[in-house]
Amino acid sequence: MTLLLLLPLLIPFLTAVTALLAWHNRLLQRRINVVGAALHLAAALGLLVWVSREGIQAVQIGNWPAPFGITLVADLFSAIMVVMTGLMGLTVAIYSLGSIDARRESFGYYALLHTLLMGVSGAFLTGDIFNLYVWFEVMLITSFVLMALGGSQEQLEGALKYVTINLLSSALFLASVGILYSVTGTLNMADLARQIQAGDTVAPGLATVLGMMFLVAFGIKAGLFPLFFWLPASYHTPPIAITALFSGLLTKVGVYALVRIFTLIFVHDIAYTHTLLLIIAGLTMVTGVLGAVAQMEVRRLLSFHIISQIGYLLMGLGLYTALSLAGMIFFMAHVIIAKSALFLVSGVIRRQAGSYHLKEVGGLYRANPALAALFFVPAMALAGLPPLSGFWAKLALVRAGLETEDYAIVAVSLAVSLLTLFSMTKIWAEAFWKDHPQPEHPFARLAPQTRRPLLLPVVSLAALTVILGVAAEPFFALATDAAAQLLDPSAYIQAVLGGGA
Amino acid sequence: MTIAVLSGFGVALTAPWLQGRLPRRAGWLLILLPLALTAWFAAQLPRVAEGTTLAESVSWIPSLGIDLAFYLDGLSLTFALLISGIGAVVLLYASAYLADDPLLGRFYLYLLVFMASMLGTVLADNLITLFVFWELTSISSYLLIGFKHSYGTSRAAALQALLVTGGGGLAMLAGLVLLGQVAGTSNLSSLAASGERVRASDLYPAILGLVLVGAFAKSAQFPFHFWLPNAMEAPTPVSAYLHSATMVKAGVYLLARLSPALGGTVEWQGLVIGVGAATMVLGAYLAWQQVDLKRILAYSTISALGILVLLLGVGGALATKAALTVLVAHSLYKGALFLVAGALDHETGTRDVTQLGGLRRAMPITGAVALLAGASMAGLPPLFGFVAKEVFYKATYEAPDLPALLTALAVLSSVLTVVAAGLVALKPFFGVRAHTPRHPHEAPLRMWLGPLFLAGLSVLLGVWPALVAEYSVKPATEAVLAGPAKVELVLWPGVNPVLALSLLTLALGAGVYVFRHALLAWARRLDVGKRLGPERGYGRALDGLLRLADWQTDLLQNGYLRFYLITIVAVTVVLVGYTALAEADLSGALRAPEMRVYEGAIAVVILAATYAVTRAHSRLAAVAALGTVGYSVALLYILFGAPDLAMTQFAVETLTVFLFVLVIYRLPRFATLTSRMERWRDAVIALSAGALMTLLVLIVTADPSRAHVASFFAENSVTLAKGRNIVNVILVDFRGLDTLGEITVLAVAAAGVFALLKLRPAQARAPEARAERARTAELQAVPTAEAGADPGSGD
Amino acid sequence: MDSLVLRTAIRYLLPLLLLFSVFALLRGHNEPGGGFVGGLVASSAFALYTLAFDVQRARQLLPVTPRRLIGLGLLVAVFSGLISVLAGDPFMTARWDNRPLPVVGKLGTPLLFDVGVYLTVVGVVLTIIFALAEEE
Amino acid sequence: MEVVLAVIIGALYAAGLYMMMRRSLAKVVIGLSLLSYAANLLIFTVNGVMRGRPPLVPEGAVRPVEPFADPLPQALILTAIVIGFGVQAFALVLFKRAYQAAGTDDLDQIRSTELPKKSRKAGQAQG
Repeated sequence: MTLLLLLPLLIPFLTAVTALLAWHNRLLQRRINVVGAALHLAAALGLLVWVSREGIQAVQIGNWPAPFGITLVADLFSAIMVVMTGLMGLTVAIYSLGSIDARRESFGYYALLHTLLMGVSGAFLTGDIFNLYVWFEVMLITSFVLMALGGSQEQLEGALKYVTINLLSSALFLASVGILYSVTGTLNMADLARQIQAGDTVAPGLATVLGMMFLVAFGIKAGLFPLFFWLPASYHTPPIAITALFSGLLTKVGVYALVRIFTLIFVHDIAYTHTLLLIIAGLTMVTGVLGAVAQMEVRRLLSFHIISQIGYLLMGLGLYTALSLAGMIFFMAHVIIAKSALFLVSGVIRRQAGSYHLKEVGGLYRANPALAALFFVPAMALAGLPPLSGFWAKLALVRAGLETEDYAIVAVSLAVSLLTLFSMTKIWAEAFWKDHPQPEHPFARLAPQTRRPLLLPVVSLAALTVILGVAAEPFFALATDAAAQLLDPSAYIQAVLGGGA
Repeated sequence: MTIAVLSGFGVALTAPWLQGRLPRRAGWLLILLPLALTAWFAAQLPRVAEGTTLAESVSWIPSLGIDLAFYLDGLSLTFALLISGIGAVVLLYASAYLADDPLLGRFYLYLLVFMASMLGTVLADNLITLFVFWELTSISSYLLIGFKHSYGTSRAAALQALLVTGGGGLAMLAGLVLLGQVAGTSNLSSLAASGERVRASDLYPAILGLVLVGAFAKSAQFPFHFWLPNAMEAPTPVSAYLHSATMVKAGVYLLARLSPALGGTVEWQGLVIGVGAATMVLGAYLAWQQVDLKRILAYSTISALGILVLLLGVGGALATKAALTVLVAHSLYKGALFLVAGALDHETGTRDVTQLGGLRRAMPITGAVALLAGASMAGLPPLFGFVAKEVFYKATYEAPDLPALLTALAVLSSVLTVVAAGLVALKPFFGVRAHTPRHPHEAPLRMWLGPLFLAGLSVLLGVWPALVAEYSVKPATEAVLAGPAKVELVLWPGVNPVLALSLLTLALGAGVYVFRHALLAWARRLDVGKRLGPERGYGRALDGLLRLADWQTDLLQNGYLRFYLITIVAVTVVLVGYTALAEADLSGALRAPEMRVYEGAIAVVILAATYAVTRAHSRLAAVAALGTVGYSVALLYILFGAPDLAMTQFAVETLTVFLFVLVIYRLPRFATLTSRMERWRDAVIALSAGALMTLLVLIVTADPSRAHVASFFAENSVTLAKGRNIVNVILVDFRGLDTLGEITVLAVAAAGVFALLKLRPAQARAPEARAERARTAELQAVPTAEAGADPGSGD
Repeated sequence: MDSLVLRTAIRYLLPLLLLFSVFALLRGHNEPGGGFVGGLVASSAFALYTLAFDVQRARQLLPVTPRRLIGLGLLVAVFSGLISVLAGDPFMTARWDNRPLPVVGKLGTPLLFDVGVYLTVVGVVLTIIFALAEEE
Repeated sequence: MEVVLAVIIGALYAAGLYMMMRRSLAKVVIGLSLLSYAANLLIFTVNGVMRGRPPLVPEGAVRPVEPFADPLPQALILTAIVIGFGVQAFALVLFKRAYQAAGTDDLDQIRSTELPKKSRKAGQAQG
C-alpha cells in the first residue's frame, strides 16, 4: 500500500522519461501522455481513498526513520491536492492533444507536462521542508521551460520576469530553510512543528521572523499582494493549455505551502501571524479583482482573477477555524476546476471568434450555444453564485469570518465577490451576447479530431463545478475532515514520527 | 413540494431541446408544468386556510447545516399561486409573442428556471436555501433582461439589474448568516420564536440593515429603484412576470416573512415605513411623466412596491391584511397591463403613448382587458383594485404613528396612479386613431387569453372578495403575524372617510389626467431626478470603479521588472525586519569578529570582487569579478571542512563562467541607463536587505549549541549506509529523494536550453531587423503566442 | 579560440579527465567526490574538447546523444530506488552486496543511483554546451 | 569568523539585489548568480563553521572524529548549487533569447506583454 504514496511521483516521472526517450515519435508521446495522466489520476484517487479510510499515511524513503531521512506523508489535504493535480493533469493532457502544435510536441512538451505534475505532486506529499524546496524547483524549472517553449517574443518577455522573480523567491526560501535547520536541527516538518511548539530549542520571536521569511518566499509563488507581479506579466503568453495548467496548479502549490507551514509549524503566535495573513488576504482580493476589472483581454482578466481568488484561500487560512479551513480546502478544489475550465473555454473562444481580446470577439451566444453554457456555468461558479461550487466555498468563509467577528474581511470578500460577478459578466456580454464586430466573421468550426480533445475536458470540468455545488455534501464533509486534521496536527506528527518520537 | 420546486429546473433543461424538436407545440407542452403546479397549490388552499402547514425537508449539506427544507403556509401559498398561475399565463403569451425568435427555446429555459427559483424562494424554510433560490432569480432575471442580447442597452440594463440586486443579495447573505447565528436556528418557520433574542442582540441593527438592503434592492425600493425601469429592456412577458408580478415582490415576501423576528422595533418602522413611503411617492410621481408604456407601468410598479413595504413597516393585522390584498390585486392588474402593453407593441410597433390612440376597434379584446385592468389599477369599483385601495387607505388612516402624513402621501400617490392607469388603459384605445409603424390587428389568441383571465380575476375577486380573503389573505396574514387574525374583505364597506378619500382620489386623478400636458411641462422644469438621482450615482460608481481599476493596474502592473523587484525586496525588508526588531532577541548579534589572516584575505577578496561586479563597466570585467567571487567561496568551503562542496563549486563555477562567456558576448555592452538618484535609491534598498540578512546570520549564530540530526548520520553512515563520506551518503542514500528531484531539475533545464535555442517561432525575424525597432507598429500587431499553434498549423 | 596548444593538450587530457571522473564517481561514497563531481569533471572535459575543436567532433566522440544519456541516467537512478520496492521495502531502501571490491568498495544500489546521477549530469551539461556552441 | 562571513553574506545579497534592479538584462543575470552564492554561504554559515574537520569517517573507524562539520547543510548546499547551476544556465539562455526577440537588453523597454492602457507607445519613451 505504501506504494500509493509514491505512485503520484513515479508515474509522471516514468511517463516523462519515456516521452523523453521517444523523442522522435510524436504519436507515441501523445499516447503515453494520456495514459500516464490517467494513471496518475487513478493513483491519486487511490491515495485519497486510502487516506480517508485509514487516516494519515507516511512512508520513510530509504527506510531511514524520521526525522533523519525524507518522509512522504499524505493527510487528507495533501491527498485532495494530489487528486486535483491528477485531474488537472488529465484534462490538460487531453486538451493539449487538440491545441498544442506539432513543433512544441516534438520539443518535449509532454515530457515537461508530466515533470510538472511530478514536481507538484512531490510538493504536496513531502513531509520535509528541504525536499519541498527541491520539488518547488522541479516545478519551477519545468514551468519556466513550458512558459518559454515556442520562443515567441511575448513568451520570452513574460518568462523573463516570471523567472527572475521566482528565482528571488527560491533564494529566499532556501535561505529560510537553512536558518530553520540551524535553529532547530531538523528538516522534517512534523519534527519542526514539535520543536517550535515546545519552544525550547528556538525562541518564539525568532520563529516568527522565520515565519515571515517563508511568508514572503511562498507568498511570491502564491501570488499574494504585493508580490504577485510575475503572474499577470506572464500567464497570458504561453498556449492556453499551459496557462490553464499553471493557473490550476502553480499558485496553489504556493498556497498549499503557506497552509502547511501556518497550520503545522508557525502556529505559536497566531495573533500576529494570522492577523497579518488576513490583512494580506483582503488586499490580495481587492487588487486582484481590480486588476481583472481593468482588463479587456480574456487571459489577462482571468490571470488577475487567480490573484483575487488566492485572497479567499488566504482568508480561510487567516481565520484559522475548522470551518474556515474547510471552506478554504473546498474553495481550492472549486477554484482549480472552475478557473481551468474558464481558461480552456477561452481557448475555444479564441479559435472560433478569432481573438482573446474582448473588443475583437462576439456573437458566440448564437454561434455556439453549447460553448456559452460551458462558459456560463464555471463563470457563475467563480462569481460564487448558488448553487454552484463557489457559493458554498464563499458561504463557509463568510460564516467563519462572521463567527470570529472579523467583519472587515467578510465585507471585503463580499464586495470582491460582486466585482468578480461584474468581470465575469463582462466576458459574457462581450464574447457571447455582443455581435461579432465583423458582421461576416466566419466562426471556425472545430475539426472533428480537435473537437473531442478540446471539449471533453471543458465539459467534464463544467460538470464538476455543478456536481461540487449541487451535491456538495460529500466533498464538504471531506474538506471538513481535512480541516480538522490541519487544525490538530498531532495525528500528522504521530504518523510521521511514530508513537515514541 | 420539493418535487414541485425541482421539477421546474428539470423541465427547464429540456426546453431548448423540446423547442428544437417541436417548434410549434413546445409552448403548449411546457405550459402543462405551471398549470399542474397551479392546480396542486390550489388544491392545498382549503387545508392551509384551516391553518395547517406543510413542511418537507431533505438533507442537503449537513456539514454546513443546510437542508433542502420547504414550508407551505398561507403566505408562501399566496405567492406560490401567483408565481405558478401567472407563470402559465406568461408562458402561453410568450409562445406567441416570441414565436419568430430563434432563441425561444432558451427563453423557455430561463423562464422556467426563474419560475422554479421563485417558487423555491417563497417555499424555502432554510435561510441559506432561500438565498440560493433568491440568487437564482437574480441570475435568470439577468439572462432574461439581456434576452435581446444584440442591443447594448439590453446588456447594460441586465448588468445593472444584476449588480444592484446581486449586490443587495450579498449584503443580505451576511445578514442572514448573522441572523442564523444570533437566532440559533436557520429554519424560517422557527425563527419567530427567537424574535426576542434577535431584537435584543447587539447585532440586531447590523442584521436589520443588511437584510433590508437585500430586500429593498430586490423590490426596487428607493434608492435602488432605478434598475427596474431600465429592466424594461426585457421582452414584455418577462416584464410582466418578473418585474411586476413576482420577482420584485421577493423583497416584500422576505420582509413579511422576517417581520416576526425582526419587525416591530423603532428601527424597523422608521426604515421600512420611510423607504416604503418615499418609494411609493417617487414611483407614482415618475410614472405619469413617462411616454413609454412599459416605463409608465414600471414606475407605477415601483410605487405599488413602495405601498407594500410601507404597509409591512406599519405592521399589525390591518396593515398586513392591506399589504397582502394590494399584493394580489397588483399582481393581477399589473400583469395584465404589461401583457396588454406587449400586445400593443407587438401589433403596432411602438410603445410610445403619444403615438397610440383610437385602437379599440382594431384591438377590441385587448382594449377590454386594458380597460378592466386599468380600472382595477385606478381603484374603480367593483374591481378588486378598489377593494385593495380601500383597505390600504384604512390602514394608513388608522396607522398608529403619523396617520395624517401617511394618508396624505397615500392619496397623493394614488392620484398619480390613476393618471398612469388612464395613460395605459384609455389613451391607446380611445380618442383619435393615431398612425402607428405597423398596421394593427387584434393580438392572437394566446396573447389575449391570459390577460383576459387575469382581468377577469380582478372582476371576480372584486365582486366576491371573501373568496380571496378566506383562502389567501387571512392565512397569509396569520402567517406574517405568527398568530391568529380576523380578516375580512368586502366590496362595499359603507360610507366612511375612507370611501370619501377614494372618491376624492378618482376625482383628482381624472382632473390631473385631463390637464396632464400643462402639469407635465411644469413638472419637467422642476425635475431634479435626472441630475441627482441614484442612477447617476450608479453610473458614477461604475465609472469610478473602472478608473480606479485602470489606475491601480497601471500603477502596480506597470511592466518594469525593477519596480517589481524593488517592491518585493522592500516588502521583505519591512516585514522581516520589523518582525525581527519587534519580536526577536537581538542580544548576542553584536560581537567582535574573530579570524585568521588568510581567512581575512579571502574575505577581502570576496568583498572587493563583489563590489567590482557592481561597478564593472565591461561585461568581461563583471564576469571575471563574478568568477573570482565564486572561486573564493569555494576556497572558503575548503577551509571550513567541506571538500565536496568545494569541488562541486569549482566545477560548477568553471562551467558557469564558460556559459557566461558564451552568452554574455551576445548581449550588448554595459551602459548606464539609470540616473544617479535611482542608483542611490536601489543601493539603499539593496543594502538594507543585505544588512537584514547579516543581522539574521548574527542572531542565529549567536547561540551555536544545538542538537542536530547530524549525530544520527555520523553514527550510522558507516555501519548502516556503508559509506565514509557522510555528505555523499546523505546525497545518495539518507536524502536520495532530494537528489532524484535535483537531477530532474537538471534534465528539465537542459531540455529548456535545447528548446530555447532550437525551437524558434515560425516567422522569426533577424535580431538586427528587430533591433531597428519599428516598435509601435510591432506592438499594435503583436503576433500572438499561439500564431503557430492555432488552427492552421495545429494538429 | 583556435589554439594548437589547447588542441594538443586536450587530446591527452580527455582520457585522463574521464578516468578521473569515473574514479571520483566510484570512490565518492568514501572520499570526497561522487556522481555530481564526477559528472561535472567528465562534461568539462568534453566542454574543453568542444572549445578546442568543434561540436561535430565532440558529438562524434560520444556513443549516444546527450539527450539519451539524460533519459538513461534518470532511469538508472529511479530503477536503483525501485529495486527495494520489488522486495517490499520503501522506495530507495539501500541494498548492498557485502563483498568489497578494490577502488569501488562495496556494491550497492546507492552506488547505482550515483551512476544515474553521473550520467544525467554529463547528459545535461553536454546538451547545454552543444546547443550553445552550435549557436556560434 | 561568523561575523566576517555574516558581513560577506550581507554584501553578496546587497550586490546581487542591486544588480537585479538594473535595467540591463546581463546585469540581472549576474545578480542572480550573486544571490545564489549568498544563499549557499548563508546556509553554510548559520550551521556553524568549523575549521578543517570535514565530515568524513577515517578508514577503519565507524564514526568521524569529533568535532566535525555538520554534513547535512553541506549536502543541502551541494544540492542547491547543482540546482542553481541548471536554473542559471536556463536563465542565461532565456535572457539571451529575450534580448534577440525584443531587440534590446533594456528591461524598461521589455514590457510588451503588459503595457499600461494609456501608453501603448511608451516603448520608445526612454530609448
